Parts: sequence; structure tokens; C-alpha cells
Amino acid sequence: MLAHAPILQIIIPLLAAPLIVLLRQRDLAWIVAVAATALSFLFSARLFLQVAATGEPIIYEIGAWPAPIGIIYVIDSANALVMPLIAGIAFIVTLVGRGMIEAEVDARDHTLFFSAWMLTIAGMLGQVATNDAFNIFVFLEISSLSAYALVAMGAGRDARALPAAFNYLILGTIGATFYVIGIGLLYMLTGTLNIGDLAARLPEIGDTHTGFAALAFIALGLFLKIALFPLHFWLTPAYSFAPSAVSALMAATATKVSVYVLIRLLFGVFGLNFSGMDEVGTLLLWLGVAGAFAGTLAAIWETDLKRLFAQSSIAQLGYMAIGMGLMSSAGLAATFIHLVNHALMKGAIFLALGGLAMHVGRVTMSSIAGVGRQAPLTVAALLFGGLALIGVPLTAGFISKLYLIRAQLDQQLYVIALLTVISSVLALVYVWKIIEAAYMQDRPKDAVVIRETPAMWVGAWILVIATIYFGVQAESLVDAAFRAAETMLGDAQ
Amino acid sequence: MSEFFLNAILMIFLAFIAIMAIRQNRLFGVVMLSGAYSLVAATWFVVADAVDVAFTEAAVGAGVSTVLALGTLSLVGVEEKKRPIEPFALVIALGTGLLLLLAVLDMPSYGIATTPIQLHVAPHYLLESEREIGVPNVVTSVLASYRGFDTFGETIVVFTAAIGVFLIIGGWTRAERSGQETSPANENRSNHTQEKSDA
Amino acid sequence: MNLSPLLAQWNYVLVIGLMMIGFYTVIARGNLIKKMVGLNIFQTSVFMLYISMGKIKGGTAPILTGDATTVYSNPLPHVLILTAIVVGVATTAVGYALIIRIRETYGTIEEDEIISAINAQDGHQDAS
Amino acid sequence: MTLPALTPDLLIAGLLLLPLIAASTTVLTGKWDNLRDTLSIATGVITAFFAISLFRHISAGGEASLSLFTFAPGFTIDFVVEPLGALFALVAGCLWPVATLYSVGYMRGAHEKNHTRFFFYYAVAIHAAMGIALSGNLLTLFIFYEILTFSTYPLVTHKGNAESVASGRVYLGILVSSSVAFLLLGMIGVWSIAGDLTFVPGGVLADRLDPTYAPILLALFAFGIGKAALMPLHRWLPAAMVAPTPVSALLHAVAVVKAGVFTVLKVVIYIFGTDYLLSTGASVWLVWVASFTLLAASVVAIQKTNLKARLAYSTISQLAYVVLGAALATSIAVQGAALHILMHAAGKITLFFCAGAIYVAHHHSDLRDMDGLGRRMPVTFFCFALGALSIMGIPPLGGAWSKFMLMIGALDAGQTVIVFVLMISSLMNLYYLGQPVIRGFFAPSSDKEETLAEAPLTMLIPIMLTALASVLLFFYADLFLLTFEGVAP
Amino acid sequence: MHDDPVIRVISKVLIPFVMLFGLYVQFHGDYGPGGGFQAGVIFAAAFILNAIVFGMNKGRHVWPPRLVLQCIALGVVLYGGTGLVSLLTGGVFLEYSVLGKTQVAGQHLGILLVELGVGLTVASVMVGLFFTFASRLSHRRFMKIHNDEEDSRTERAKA
Repeated sequence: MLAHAPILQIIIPLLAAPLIVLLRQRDLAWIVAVAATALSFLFSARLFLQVAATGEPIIYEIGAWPAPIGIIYVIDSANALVMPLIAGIAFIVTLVGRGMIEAEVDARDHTLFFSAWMLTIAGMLGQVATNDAFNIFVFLEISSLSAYALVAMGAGRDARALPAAFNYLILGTIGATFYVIGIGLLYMLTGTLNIGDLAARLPEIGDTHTGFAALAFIALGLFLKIALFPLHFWLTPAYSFAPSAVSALMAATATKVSVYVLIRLLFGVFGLNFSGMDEVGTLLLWLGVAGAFAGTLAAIWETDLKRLFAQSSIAQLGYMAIGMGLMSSAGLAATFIHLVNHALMKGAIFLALGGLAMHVGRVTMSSIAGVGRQAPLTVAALLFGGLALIGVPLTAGFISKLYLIRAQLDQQLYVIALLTVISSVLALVYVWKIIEAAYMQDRPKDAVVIRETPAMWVGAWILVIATIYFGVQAESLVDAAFRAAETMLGDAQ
Repeated sequence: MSEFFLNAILMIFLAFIAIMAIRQNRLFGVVMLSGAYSLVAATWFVVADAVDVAFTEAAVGAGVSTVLALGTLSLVGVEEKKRPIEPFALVIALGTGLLLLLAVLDMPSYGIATTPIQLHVAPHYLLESEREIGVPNVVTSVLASYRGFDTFGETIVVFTAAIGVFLIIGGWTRAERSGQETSPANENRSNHTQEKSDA
Repeated sequence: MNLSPLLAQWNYVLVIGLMMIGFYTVIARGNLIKKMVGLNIFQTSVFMLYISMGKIKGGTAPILTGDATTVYSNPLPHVLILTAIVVGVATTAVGYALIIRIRETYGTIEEDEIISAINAQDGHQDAS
Repeated sequence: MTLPALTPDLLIAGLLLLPLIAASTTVLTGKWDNLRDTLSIATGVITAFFAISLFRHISAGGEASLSLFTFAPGFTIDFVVEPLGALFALVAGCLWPVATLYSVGYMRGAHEKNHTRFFFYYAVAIHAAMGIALSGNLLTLFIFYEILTFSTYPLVTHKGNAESVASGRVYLGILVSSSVAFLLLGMIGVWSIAGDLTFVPGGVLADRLDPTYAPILLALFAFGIGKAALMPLHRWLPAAMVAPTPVSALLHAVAVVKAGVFTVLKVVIYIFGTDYLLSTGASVWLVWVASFTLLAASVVAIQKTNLKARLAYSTISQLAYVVLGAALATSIAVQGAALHILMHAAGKITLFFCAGAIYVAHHHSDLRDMDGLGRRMPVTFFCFALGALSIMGIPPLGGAWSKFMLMIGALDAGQTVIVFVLMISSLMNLYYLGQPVIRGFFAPSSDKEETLAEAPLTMLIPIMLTALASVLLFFYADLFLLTFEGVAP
Repeated sequence: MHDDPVIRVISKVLIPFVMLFGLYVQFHGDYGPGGGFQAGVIFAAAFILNAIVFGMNKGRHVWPPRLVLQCIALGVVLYGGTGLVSLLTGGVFLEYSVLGKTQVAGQHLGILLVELGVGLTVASVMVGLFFTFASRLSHRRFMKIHNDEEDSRTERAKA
């Protein structure tokens, strides 16, 4: 069975979706979802260890057709790192998210809800695992389509989820179509869709206007998907009006997958020497900085916490963009590190928010006044997540900052480095607004009294502990990230 | 040569329909035009040797989408507010177009048999499919076997779309499923329904 | 920069024109149905781009006749586009479903009116 | 009298763990106040004993180091004790039990709430201070520096009212942002240039850093270390005065602020290297910034009539002395600076203790209400006088030595002007610290009460201890000076 | 138009042929254009025509919505199942060759099965979509309640 791990980690969650529909029973649906994500996580973790041990990529030829004739999966240091992250977080959110889903979604929709839930997870995993440029598009659409529906489910609570979902659909589809155009142009030049084959054949085709256009379209399409400033405006409403569990899943994983795909194509296919890559790099660098500030400043003025942290996600994606824009293995490694860390902390934060939402409904600065005493563990998880966002030592966020800034200074980009630290200092403002609201204010007499249940904090704390672990024992993560970066840049040469 | 003319005429016809479709304000007409667009595109696909694609485009683009659109129209009304041209959007669209024109400059020229895509992977399908799969229609063999995983994904996409639509407006699927659902939320919901139907 | 290729590749140029008409409709028009239609035109034109690149002049559909002399057009773009068409219609279906719900909730399918409705709701909520 | 069992690394581990143990016992025994307080005092005494024996070990020329674990590739959390660190650990370790004893009296006398929380964070802060003192590389230091910041926040906002929340904002805002922005940047800069963050005698950057960048990098540190309260980043210190007095006394006269200047010294000596700074003159600008802070703070202090606020500004100016010494970078100046950490600690904590005693006994915090109070609480005011004299630098009190050495160091560095700066500021000290004493003893009191009314004994004893210490330090200063020789050749 | 005899008769005659054509497209996909997807659409068209002409309730009788849901899932499972079977019988995922005696036989069988899966899913999805949109249209009573339900929820959201 382990020989088939590469495909099973995708197929199990993928087939869980129709299975759930066939079972037509809410509890079974949840059990199947948990089991499927758990298995997927185990397989991907196993693969990560295997790749880390041997350093050799694992190739799985679907239908026994070798590349480039057929579609193959290649599990190398890069996606072996991202895979267990996505699967693991998916598992945790599925496990603890049920309470939130029951609180926010009509009971009669649960089977279909969990079905769509599994589809979006499987779609994300598929994009990461595959080594075929067009197959990426197919799985990207699977995850996106189900995500549109899941976001729309927020309408049960706040009707604004519907327009949010529609805008998300339009922009997501435009992004995907741009990507398809880009892939088409690449295919036209090389006659292949296999990523490895593309990387091998592109240099000899040489730098042509067509090649440049392909690069531009792929980059633009994926900029939309990773919500890079100024293409970020779809993200905030989508995350803030979706059901809490969905926000948690997407905030933690969705954009990360797109970041991975972007890295895979920019560095794994075009490579640093491709003409136009420098321009793309500079663009990423400055748009990243702009995003870091735009997101943080917007977050400072927010009073709705889900929206606030959605804005901060835009800022954090800015940092990842900066890391990519550095066009160096150090920068790329920093991006990978932050990709993992940010997934963990944002997952923790949104799970904690979901826990609070179960009681206070809309989580705002006023509705969480003084909850620190009533729900100590949940708010503590929020606190740790926030500190990690600022980049306080002993949290994973610190490690991200450490390596990101190191990479910038190594390239004498002093201004960028200064801007990075300043924007991360600004994060202190909005995090502290929340801390003061939760701890320093007294709970109003008329406010709902919260009875803290494990469902509110267990998931969040699992991720918080992971955040702290990677903040104290970063060695394994850092090594893995550097290996991943090397692999990516290695593909290019 | 006839191919050439047919190709050109169809394209110009398509452009004509597309422009009509934007300018038209009665949504019914717009939907019909987009259906027509797909139909003509399907014809164009036949000219371009893509019979399977033509078949699908005709069935889906012209058929299913149009039906869906009409169904929607009957629910949401049929008039569009008149709007001036959006200069900003125009700039973006033109910019994108220029980028693509740039791409055309170095494209392998149209219709010749020595372009990379004709030389690299495709020949394997055309030459080996008979032996490896034994299916004359190479499109089918590539679709179902060589790139069977893409088609699996495609099926999943259809499945996803259905789930999505049912979740969003699938009142009847609820009714179907509420039978075996036993949750408090559902109980009071059905009571609620009861009162309504009485009223 | 020599522009003669644009003339030689006139059908690509036309396809691009079609794409941009669709693209413009998507981003410029505030009517949600119009947006979906624009999306449909945009995507269909992208399909045409793919099919064009697979075409060989004087070729036939890639259905093997056993005759060694026949030239077949490239089947791979056809397969990709089959998938893409399906993805397209799937998106369309979900989009229309959303439009219906939006209409039921906000009583309109014009973007600007929806936005103003939302802002009104926002104000109401910040007040409360 | 170190026990044979206590090997150096055990001493280090002890100094780091004991405060944590104290913190946990505090929480566990939170229900029984007396048990809790006795336990934390006891732990404090043991800590003090550890600190002393570690210092003796170091001053006897011994070495001590402890390596915990690898944090990230190339980063290890390790502790290497050198004379400065040993001194700082000594100061913090010895003053902690005294201050704890004092706080017991204060917290009860002033009817503060949440004693358990208070003593918990108090102990954690000491743990952080120890970590800073003993850290063997810049990263370890940075981590404990941040722990110190966050662990003191709940103490500053202890009262929980609007005012304390506001000051807490200033406190955290300045300290965290300065450290996360500049100090972090500077640290990573060093890492990027030298590829290493360990404290190396003679400076890890020494010959690796292009002199044109040196002043900028130094600035990142000087202003990144907000705890050194260099102007214009000094606002947090007065803000922190809303905390209960024991906090101001131990943390904002000793642990926190000294952690700041200590870090500056460490960076100057072990990251840049004094020779490098002297030869490149990269630190000259800092001399002037320090002098300015030193004078400006004194001027402000004179205008303050709230005793604690005045002491706070006096602290700012005294910290500037240390930074000044570091910036002068001559051997003697650096030693003077190090010595000043010790001397000022002893003096200033005495002053704060007295201020607290006055508040508990008579609920006065404004100078103008203290006329004639000295006659009612002579012990307190006498100790206040001793502490004040020590800080002014008047023999036979400890402060005399450090100021004297700083002046010599200034002359060595050819900065004659600085000598005058120091003299002027001393005169101002004389005024703003002398005034309370004079008014206390000789001014006619507002109310006719003349009976003795001292603060409870648990507060009086610590006061006398620290006052005595600042006297003794004058006579035993050489004991420390010998230890410093060779720190900054 | 339920009571227009002409339409009723014509469609009665037409529907079987449409279905037949659907089957032809389904199984002739190997030799000519067509395959599961197109077949599914055509097949669904027959049902939809039937439902339009003879009324939704008749349509629901012919193909009960609950069954529609099941069929959608079944099609996907059939496709994935074929892949898993080939995986379990010693091949890799979707390696049809191991399904038959010879490679070509296996490929034939595999393609047949997956095309069936596609056809089943697509057909039932199309019917399902039709029911969905139609139920919004025709079932006024249901719609009314449903809307009120929506509104009440939106109200709660606003409150």
C-alpha cells in the first residue's frame, strides 16, 4: 500500500466526497471526513519522512503512463513539506470544526457540506502533488468551486456571504483562465505539459515574446489566487462571511497552496535565468511590501475580528511575496518557512475565533469585551497566535522574520528590510487592541455568559503548540525549507 | 482554401455576435446570443478538426448553459441597467490584449506540421494509441487513458458543481434528505414549515 | 519589432480580439448575468486559442483511419479543452445559483445596487 | 563558601530555574498568603546565595558556561558567564529577596489585589533578567529581553484601571516596537555580516564590518535597546511608574533598566569591540546623545514634584551615564560604566523603597506633602539621604567611584567637555535628590502631628539593608574592579 | 403545454430515440466522436424533455431526486473504483491494462467503465440541476416557505 501513498493521499479524501453523499447521514459524514483527512495526513507525513531521509523524489506514474505521455506525481522535498501541512490542518479543522458547523449551517445541509468540504481539501492536495501543469488547473477548479459553495453557506448567518462568494467566483475564474492561457502558450512553445519536461525544454526554446507572455499570464493568474496586493479585495469578504470552520480551513491552507503553485511554476519551470523573471521578482518584492502595509493598516482599523485577521493574511502573504521576490534560495526558504508557520498561526487564530463565534455570534471588539476571564484558554490561543503574527521570539513567527530579513540583508536590501520590520511592528497595534478588549475590559452585564467547552480551544491549542514548537525547535523546519528551496531552484538549472 | 474562408467567416461572425451580446440590454437576448456564440464556435471547432470538442461545445455551451441561463432569467428578471463604457476596464482589457499580441509575435505559425506541439508528445498518441489502447478515436484514448486522471478530475468537477448548486439553491434536495435527518435544528425548522403551510 | 507575424497569424489575432471582448464584459459590466455571459465568451475564445494551435492545415480529426498517409491534427488540445469546457459549465452553474440567491436576498442583480444595500446593512450593524 | 557539589553549570542552571520554581510555587500555594510569601522569599535567598557563589567563582578567574539546545541551524541557546554578566546576576539575585520581603509588606500595606499574579510575574521577570545576564550569544539575550518585556507588562498594568492600561500601552509600544524593529534588525545585520552571534572578547564584528556602516549598526542597537531609555525612547520609564512601588523599585530601578544598559555594554564590548569603536570613532555620536539625555533628564527631574516621577527621570539620566561610559569605549570608562550599574542599583532601589514606605505609611506621593515628614519617619529619610548621596557620587558612598572613573575615562578619550557635563549633572542631582531630604527634616510640617510613624518592619528592614549596601560598596569597590580588569582591554 | 396532444405524442415518440442516440454516443465514443460526457447530456435531455412535457411530478416519478443524488455519487465512485481496482489488482491507479487478459482488452474494459461513470454522473447532474432550477420556478408553495425561511435567516443575520 505504501508504494501507492502518493496517489492515495489524494484519492482517499477525493472519494470520501461521493461516499458521504451515498451514506446520507450527518454523523457518518463527519466520521468519514475525519477518517479520510487522517489517512491522508498519515500518508503525506510518511512521504515527507521518506523524502527527507533519502533526498530522492518519489515518482508515481498514474495509469502507468510515463511522463510526458501521461500524468505523473512527483513528491520532492518541496511538496513533501507542504502536503502534510495541508492535510494535517485539514484533519484538525475537520475534527474540531463540527461544533462550529452545527452552530452555523442548517442541519439538513451537513452531508452535502462535508462532501464539498472534502472536495476542497482534496483539490488543494491535488494541486500540490501533481507534476502536470494542466492537472494543476483541474484540481484548482475542484478546490475553488467547492470553496465558492462553502463560502456561500455563510449566508445562513450573514447574507453578505452571497455577493462575497460571487465575487470570489468571478475573480477566481478569471485567475484560473489567465493561468490556462499561460499554460497554453507554454504548451505551444514546448509541446509538453509535464512540469519537469517543461523545465527541461524551455531554455532551449529560448526567451521569446511568447515565453514572456506565458510567464506574465501565469504570474498574473496566480497573483489573483494568492490575493497579492492589489488583487486581494476578494479575500477579505470571502474569509469573513464564510462559516467559521470554512474560514479556518481556507485562511490556513487555501492561499498557501496557490503560493506553492506559484513557486513551483516560477522557479521550477521558468527558473531564475528566464528573461522577465527579474521584472516579476521586482514586482513581487514591491507588491509584497505594499501588501504588508495595506493589510496591516487595514487590519488596524477593523473592528470585526474575522475581517481583521483576513486583512492581516494579506499582509502575511505580502511577506511570502517578498521572500519569492528576492529570487534567492535564502529568500525562497524564508517563504517556505513562513508558509508553514503562517498556516499554523492563522489556523489557530481562526479556530479560536470560531470557538468564540459559537457563543457571541459575530466576533467583534465589542462582543469579546472581557471574555478573557470567561474563556481563558480560547483567548489565550488567540493571544499566542497574535504574538506569533508580530514575530515575538519563541513563536514560529520569529523564525520566519529571522530568515526573511536575513535573506534581505544578504542582498543589501536595507530599505526592504526596514519596511518589513516596521510593518510587522504595526501588527502589534491590532493584536494589542484585541488583547486589551479581551483582558483589560470588564464583560458587560448584559453580554452573553460564555461556558468554555473543549470544542472551542482544543484545535486552536494543537496548532498553537505546533507554533511554539517550531518557534523553539526550528531546526527541522528550517532544514526542510532550505532543501525545498534548493529543489525548486535545482529544477530550473 | 475553402477551409481558410470558412475559418475567417466564422470568426468574423463570432466577433459580430460577441459585440451584439455586450451592447444588448435585454438579458434574454444576451443569453440567446451567448448560446449562438457557442453554437458558431462549435461549428468553428469542426472546421478545426476538433469534432469531439465541437460536439461537447454544442451540447454544453449552446445547450446546458443556455438552459441554465434561461432558468435563472425566469427567476431574476430580464432587464439590464444601461451603463456607459468603463474606461478603466477597457484599459485593462486592452492591456491584456496587447500582452497576447506580443505573444503572437513569436508563436509557431498557424497550421504547419513542424511546430513543437506536433513533434513532441502528440506523435506518441497518434502512433502508439492503436497498439497500446486499441481505440481508433485518439481523443478518447488520450482522454480516458493517457490523461485519464484529468478526466477523473473533470468528473469530480461536475460532481462538485452539482453539490455546490444543491447547497446554494437545492431546496428540494433538502426536502429529499430531511427524511432521515433527526436534529433539533431540523425539528423546529420543519415545525416552522408547518405553520407557514397552514397560514 | 517586426509586426508582420500579426498579419500571418491573423486568426490568433482574431481569437485574441474575441477573448478581450469577453474579458471586458466580465470586468466592466455590473449586471451579474452579463458577467457570466462575458465569462462564457472569454473562456470559449480561450478554447479556440488551444484548438488553433493543434490544427494542421489539410489535417483531419484525430480518429485513426488506418490509412498511413492521413495527417491528423493534434488530439491533446482537444482533450484539454473537453475538460476545460466541462469546468466552464460547472462554474457557470454555480454562478447562476449564486445569482438566484442574491436576487432573492437583495432584490437586484446589479452590482452597484447590491453594494449600496450591503453598505446600508453595514451601517446598521455598526450602529447596533 | 561554595559547596563542592555546585559546579559552575549547576550554578547557572540554578539561577535560571530558581525564579521559575518560585513562580510555580507561588501559583500552587496561592491560596495561603503567608506560605506563598515565605516560600518566595526563601527561594530568593537561595538565588542570592547562588548568585554570590557564581560571582566569586568568576572573580576567582573561573569560567562557567551551559549550552541548552540548538534553536535553529547555527543558533544555540547557551549561557557563558563573564564578569559583567556575573555582576548583573549578582545585583539582580541579591536584591530580589530583599525586594520580595519589601513587596510583601507593601502589597499588604497598600491593599493591592491579585498578590499571586503579582509575585508570579515578578519571579518570571527575574528569570528573564538572569537569562539576559548569563546569555552567551546575542540571540539568547534577545529572547530573554523580550520575555522580560512581556512578563513586566502585567505588573505595570497591575491596577487594571484606565490609567494603567494607557501607560501599559506606552510601555509595551515603545519597548516591543523598538526591539522588534531596530534591535532585531541590528542582530540579523550582525548575523548577516559576521555569520555568528556569539559574544566574543574583542568583538565578533571587529575586522568584518565596514567602518562606514558601523555608526548605523550601532544606532540600531542604541535605539533598539529601548530599555536603556536613551532619549527619545525614554517615555516608557515614567509611564511604568503607575505600577506598585516594589515593581518600580526592583524592575524599573534595577532589573529592566539595568538589563538595557547591560545589553548596551555587552554589544559594545563583545559585538563591536571597544578597540574597533575607538579606532573608527563610530561611537562618538552616541557620546553626545548620551550626554544630552543625561542633562535633559536631570532638568525634567527637577521640575517633577511627584517623587516617583522624579526618581524615574533621575534613573533615565543615570542610565545615560552607563551608555556614556560604553560609548567612550576606553577601558577605564567601560569599567566605570559597569561599576555604575552596581552602584546605581543599590542607591536607586533604596530611594524607591523609601518612596514606597512613605506612600504606605502616609499615602503621600507628592513632594509638597512631605514637609517635615522626615521627623516622623527618620529612619526612612536617613536611608533616603544615603541613597541620594550615593547617586550624587559623594564619598564615602559607592556612587563616588563610578562617577570618578567615568570622568577619568572621558579624559582618556580626550572628551574634556564630558567631564563638565558630568559635573553639571551631579550638581543637578544634588538639588533634586537633596531637596526631599532637606524638606523632610527641616521644613515646617503642614499637619501638627509629630509622633513617629514608620512603615511596617517588613519594609523598613530592606530599606536599611540596601542603604547599608551603598555605604559598604564604597569600601569594597576594588573587589569588583579587579574582576573587570581585562573585560575591556 | 401539458395538454397539447401534438407535443405529447411527438415527444412520446421522440424520447426513446433520443435515449437510443445517447446510448450510441456513449458506446460508440471509441470509434467516433462522443463519449460519456456528451452521452450524459443527451440522455439527460430526454428526461428533461419528458419532465417538461408530462410535468415535474411525472419527471420526479421517472427519476426520483433522491436517486439522482445517489447516481451522481455512484458515477464518480465507478470511475474512482475502476482506478482503485486496477490499483488493488497489482497495477497503479487507473492502470486499466491489468484489468483484462491482454493490455488492449484491459484498456477497452477500463475505458468502457470510466466512460460509463462519466455518463452516469453527467446525466444525473444535468437532471439534478434541472430539478433544482425548476423547483425554484414551479413549486410556488415550496418557494414561498423557502423564501420566508431565507428571509428569517437573513433577518437573524442582520439582527
